[in-house]
Amino acid sequence: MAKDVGGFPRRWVCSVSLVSETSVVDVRDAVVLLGSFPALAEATLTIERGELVVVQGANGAGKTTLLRLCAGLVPLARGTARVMGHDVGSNRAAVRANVGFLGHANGLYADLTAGENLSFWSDVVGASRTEVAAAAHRMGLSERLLSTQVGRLSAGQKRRTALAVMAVRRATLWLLDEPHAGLDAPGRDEIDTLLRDAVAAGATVVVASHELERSASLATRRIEVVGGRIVESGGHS
Amino acid sequence: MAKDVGGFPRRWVCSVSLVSETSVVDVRDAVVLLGSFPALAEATLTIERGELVVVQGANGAGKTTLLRLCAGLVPLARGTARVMGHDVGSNRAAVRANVGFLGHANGLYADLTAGENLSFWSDVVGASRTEVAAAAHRMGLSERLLSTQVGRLSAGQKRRTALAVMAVRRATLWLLDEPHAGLDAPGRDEIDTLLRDAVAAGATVVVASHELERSASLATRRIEVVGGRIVESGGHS
Amino acid sequence: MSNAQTSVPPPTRTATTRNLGLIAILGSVVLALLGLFFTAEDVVQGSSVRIMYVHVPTAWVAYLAFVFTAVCSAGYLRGKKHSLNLDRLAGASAEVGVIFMGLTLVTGSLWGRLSWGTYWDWDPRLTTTVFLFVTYVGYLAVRGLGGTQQQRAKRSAIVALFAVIEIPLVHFSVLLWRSLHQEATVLRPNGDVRMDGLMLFSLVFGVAVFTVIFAWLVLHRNRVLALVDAVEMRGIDAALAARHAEGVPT
Amino acid sequence: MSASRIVGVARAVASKDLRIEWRSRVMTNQVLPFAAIVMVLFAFALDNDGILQRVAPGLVWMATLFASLVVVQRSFAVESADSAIDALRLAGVPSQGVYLGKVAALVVQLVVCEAVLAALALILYRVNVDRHGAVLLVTTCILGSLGIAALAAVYGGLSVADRGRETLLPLLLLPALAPVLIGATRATESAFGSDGARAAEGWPWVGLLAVFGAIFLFGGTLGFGPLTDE
Amino acid sequence: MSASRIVGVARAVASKDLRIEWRSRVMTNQVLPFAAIVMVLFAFALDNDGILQRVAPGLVWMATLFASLVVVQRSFAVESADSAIDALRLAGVPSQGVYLGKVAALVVQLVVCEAVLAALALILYRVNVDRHGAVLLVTTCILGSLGIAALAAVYGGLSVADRGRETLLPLLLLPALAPVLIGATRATESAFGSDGARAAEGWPWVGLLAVFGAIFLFGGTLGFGPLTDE
Ligand code: HEM
Ligand SMILES: Nc1ncnc2c1ncn2[C@@H]1O[C@H](COP(=O)(O)OP(=O)(O)OP(=O)(O)O)[C@@H](O)[C@H]1O
Ligand SMILES: Nc1ncnc2c1ncn2[C@@H]1O[C@H](COP(=O)(O)OP(=O)(O)OP(=O)(O)O)[C@@H](O)[C@H]1O
Ligand SMILES: [Mg+2]
Ligand SMILES: [Mg+2]
Repeated sequence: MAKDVGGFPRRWVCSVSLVSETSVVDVRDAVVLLGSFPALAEATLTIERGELVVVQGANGAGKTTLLRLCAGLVPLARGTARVMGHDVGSNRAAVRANVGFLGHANGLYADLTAGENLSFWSDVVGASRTEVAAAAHRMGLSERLLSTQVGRLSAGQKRRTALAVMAVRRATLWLLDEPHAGLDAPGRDEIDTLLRDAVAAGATVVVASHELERSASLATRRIEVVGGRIVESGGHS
Repeated sequence: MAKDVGGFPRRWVCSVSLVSETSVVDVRDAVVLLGSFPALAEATLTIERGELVVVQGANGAGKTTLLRLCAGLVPLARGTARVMGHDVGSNRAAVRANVGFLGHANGLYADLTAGENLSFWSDVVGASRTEVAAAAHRMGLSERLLSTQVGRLSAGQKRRTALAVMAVRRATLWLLDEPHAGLDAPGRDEIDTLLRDAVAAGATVVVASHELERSASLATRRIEVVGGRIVESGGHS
Repeated sequence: MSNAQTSVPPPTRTATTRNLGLIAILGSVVLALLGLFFTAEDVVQGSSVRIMYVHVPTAWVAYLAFVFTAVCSAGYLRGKKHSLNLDRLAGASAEVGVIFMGLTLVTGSLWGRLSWGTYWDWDPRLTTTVFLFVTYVGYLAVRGLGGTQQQRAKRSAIVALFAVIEIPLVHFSVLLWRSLHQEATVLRPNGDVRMDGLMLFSLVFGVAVFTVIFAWLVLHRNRVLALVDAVEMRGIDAALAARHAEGVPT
Repeated sequence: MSASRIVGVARAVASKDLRIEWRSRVMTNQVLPFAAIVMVLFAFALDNDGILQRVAPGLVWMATLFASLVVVQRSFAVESADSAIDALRLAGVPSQGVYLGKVAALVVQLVVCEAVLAALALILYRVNVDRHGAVLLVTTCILGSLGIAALAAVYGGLSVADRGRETLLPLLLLPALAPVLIGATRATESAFGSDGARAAEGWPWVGLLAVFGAIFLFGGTLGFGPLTDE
Repeated sequence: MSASRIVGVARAVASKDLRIEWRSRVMTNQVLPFAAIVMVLFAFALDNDGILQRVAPGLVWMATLFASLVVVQRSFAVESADSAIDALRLAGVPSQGVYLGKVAALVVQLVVCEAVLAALALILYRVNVDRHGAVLLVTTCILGSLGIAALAAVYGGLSVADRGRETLLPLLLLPALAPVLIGATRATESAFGSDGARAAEGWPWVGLLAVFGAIFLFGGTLGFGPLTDE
């Protein structure tokens, strides 16, 4: 039977090992056009398995676009991008199946309750009820909140629900866009723990964040996006 | 001619002085129901003119609801609430005319460019072109961004536009819900300056925030919302 | 502010309401006797004309109810203290009005089946009736939107004022509809029904009886609505306690 | 609130709404094609006898009603999408200005829609309109749109205030608009000469439309503020 | 991707969509009242001669088309509102599952809508349907809905991918659905016995609907993934 590592099911670790020979993210001279604007302009970046990379940069620098590229959500105009060994241009399905992504938006259905949202997403990714309950508990979603429509929750409660959905997903590469925004102090700490646990279980995590102090303690590596390029890349801490 | 105080037109100061005898915010045992849920449960709070109050509290504690109450956006189920001397229950129009509010949402039209949004709102509140240009410059909105549709801007750029709209407004009471969320480090500093300037010009500022370190340095007073009540109210720093 | 207005309402077990109820019951019995036994059959329509003693009064009393709703709503809006009781009266009256209008539709259809051989015909007045019915269903939906009681009152009062101006507008425009063009298609014998004295009396009596029933229903419904509001206010106390407990660390 | 301020706000709101419509093309890409296809399909279905000319006015106004539902919903969805409605409420602007601006933008869009539909009807259904009829038609379109827009904006404002409430709009709006629809259809029939009606017969209906428009606009100007002010 | 996984995803998506519809009542409160009022007003406008019975089938399907536009737009608006579509794309689920789930939910909603409309037509327009006609009617409704839903879901998916693209939907969908609409109307005419048509005459049209449904469903299953996958 699968034994858990740091609270995470063993199978995550297994699926990671299949592609462990190559870098998890390998982006070279990538150009991504939004409309006609090059949100990423020849960005180059490599991320190895087990890293917890924090992406920083000014507003509009291209952090979100970088994450979306890694998730296979935006098309590549030039350059190459390989994620977990799969080409993002040609084999998106394979990339997406192993990526967990939380953007600025929460990706929840406002008309459904938090509980219904959680169980829909867990049905879709095939997670069990116990995993769902554990994730909800971990993100501090009480019974009352789980039975409240998401559209009525407070900003932070929505974010917590989205993070619970994210945790239910068995991703090997976690991409999070400002996960701390809107969360209260205990929530922020909880996320940091969640991410560290994921890394400990063999996942790779990329977090875009504007909170420099917090991310400094979290990251194993920090990179900065400036004008669509990754210009400065700090070494492992 | 009106002389400016700390970069803000003198008329703000004048309009404040008309109601200076009373507290700017005077909320007593206020109950606000959202659906049948008491988001504010007998909250009591007084804020004097010139204060810069930071509101803290767990997710769902009722911070947003408190701000919306002060803005006259949610009805009072019980208790009393006076803002700038006007009863929030009976004289909302008077309250609203002097309040600037920035919620979790930005209140922008996604189909219009940032510039069009700014000039619409300035037309509506009757601000001049120069004020608009100054606010846009202050929030770092370049010509390119001003002519980009808001729906295409990055999260932080949207927030900057919303803050520029806010700055254009001649409010005597500023209510901001997590203004720092989504902004990069220089943007955060810029907001802090903006708010301090507003206070220096005679306005009163209430900010809900989860960033404890940052708000500690910003606030003249900090209060905490717990379970719909204001339970702990630190003295002036 | 609104606390005082939602304290437990006065009981309906007063002499007036009890007498009203008695009159309503007795009146109904008399009306049934008049309608079913004492009045004559119609020359053309036979016994089916007896539906008239329910059909016409319900229609007229429904109009009355809607007008009453509007009057109460205007009173609510004009009044300084924004009496929730007026708002509840308006709501109760509209509810009863919708029921009566529904009865008009049902009895009319049944009557139509007997006299025209069909349940429905595209007569202007029938269409008017449907529009009015839907309008006040919409009004009741607005009442159910939620929010505080004062919010509900204000919103629905304004909608009621819009709705009531629709009564003459809908009524006359639809009547004009045919009169400008062909008029022969109107099947219904409007003024053509020859009424003998007793029939006329029964009709007027029916209207009176249904008006009393209306008043009686509105009084009771008003009290029930007041109780519902009061219960809602009590529910707040429990909710407040639960909310306060949230702050206590577990 | 001074009248000039109200006009200023109304102008800002109307031009903003029209600019958004211009950008998003909901009307041109969404409403008109549907309306057009309905007219074409009817033309196919009821070709042979004179039915078409008889149905044409009704179709034009039915399509306008549909358009008004879509457009008004969109007009207020735009306000609620990113909570701009809160900002509007807080701008300290007279609600009359917002209301009149919304109505003006709606009227413009509806008149455009009707112009296209009427032209379609003329072509597809081979309707002939003389000069008198044309004047009648234009007047009808403007007054009809005004009546629809004046009421739609009020109820649109009511339905925007809260999530999930927008589904109330048709329930409130449709029965109330029925008389406008009937009046406008009748006037258009006269203008089209359907069923042998003459243009002169249409003017009483136009008068009715004017009355509707005036009443709704007056009521709306008074009622919009309190209704949207939550 | 295994077939059982596809079915599982389809079921999850369909039940989610239906639950959202149940909560928000867009269909019941928004589409049906409009369709109903259209039918009532038509009845009112075209009362005297036999036109009504002739137009009834066309009206039913026109209203269904309208409903399908609203419903499919809503079905994908729900996905794009808070970027749930991104999450769906990233869930590593087979796009066929998502597509079939969407189609299933659409079919259910459309069939409900048609049932109501047909019932209305029967009552309001005094149409008589015999047993054979009833069977024909039910088959037509199901197959017609299937055809509409299968195509609407593809284009809906395409239109959701980017802001502002949703207005493209009617433009794409309406011409493509015209044949379905005509087939369904003809079959319904036979079922209603409009214009002296007999029920037996309707079955060839039903065959046509079946062919359309099959083609669209097949094409959609293959094409939905690539089309929505940005
Ligand atoms: C569904 C079918 C019907 C509906 C919805 C309906 C509705 C109404 C309404 C609303 C009124 C009050 C009108 C007013 O005073 O403004 C009324 C009155 C009346 N109805 Fe009906 N009706 C229906 C069928 C019939 C039938 C079948 C008959 C007789 C053959 C009938 C006979 C009358 C008479 C005699 C009056 C009172 C006289 C008057 O018109 O002022 N109705 N009906
Ligand atoms: N269609 C477009 N036309 C012009 N510019 C665009 C378009 N779409 C996106 N952009 C620009 O592309 C950039 C997108 O950057 P991205 O969203 O990745 O920034 P980010 O680093 O995540 O910023 P933030 O910190 O604000 O979230 C922004 O500068 C935005 O203005
Ligand atoms: N219709 C409703 N039914 C039940 N609960 C509701 C409803 N609407 C709001 N709530 C609850 O009311 C509270 C709203 O709090 P509010 O939005 O003021 O929180 P907040 O302090 O701003 O939180 P955050 O830090 O997450 O922004 C939340 O707990 C929310 O779950
Ligand atoms: Mg970003
Ligand atoms: Mg909040």
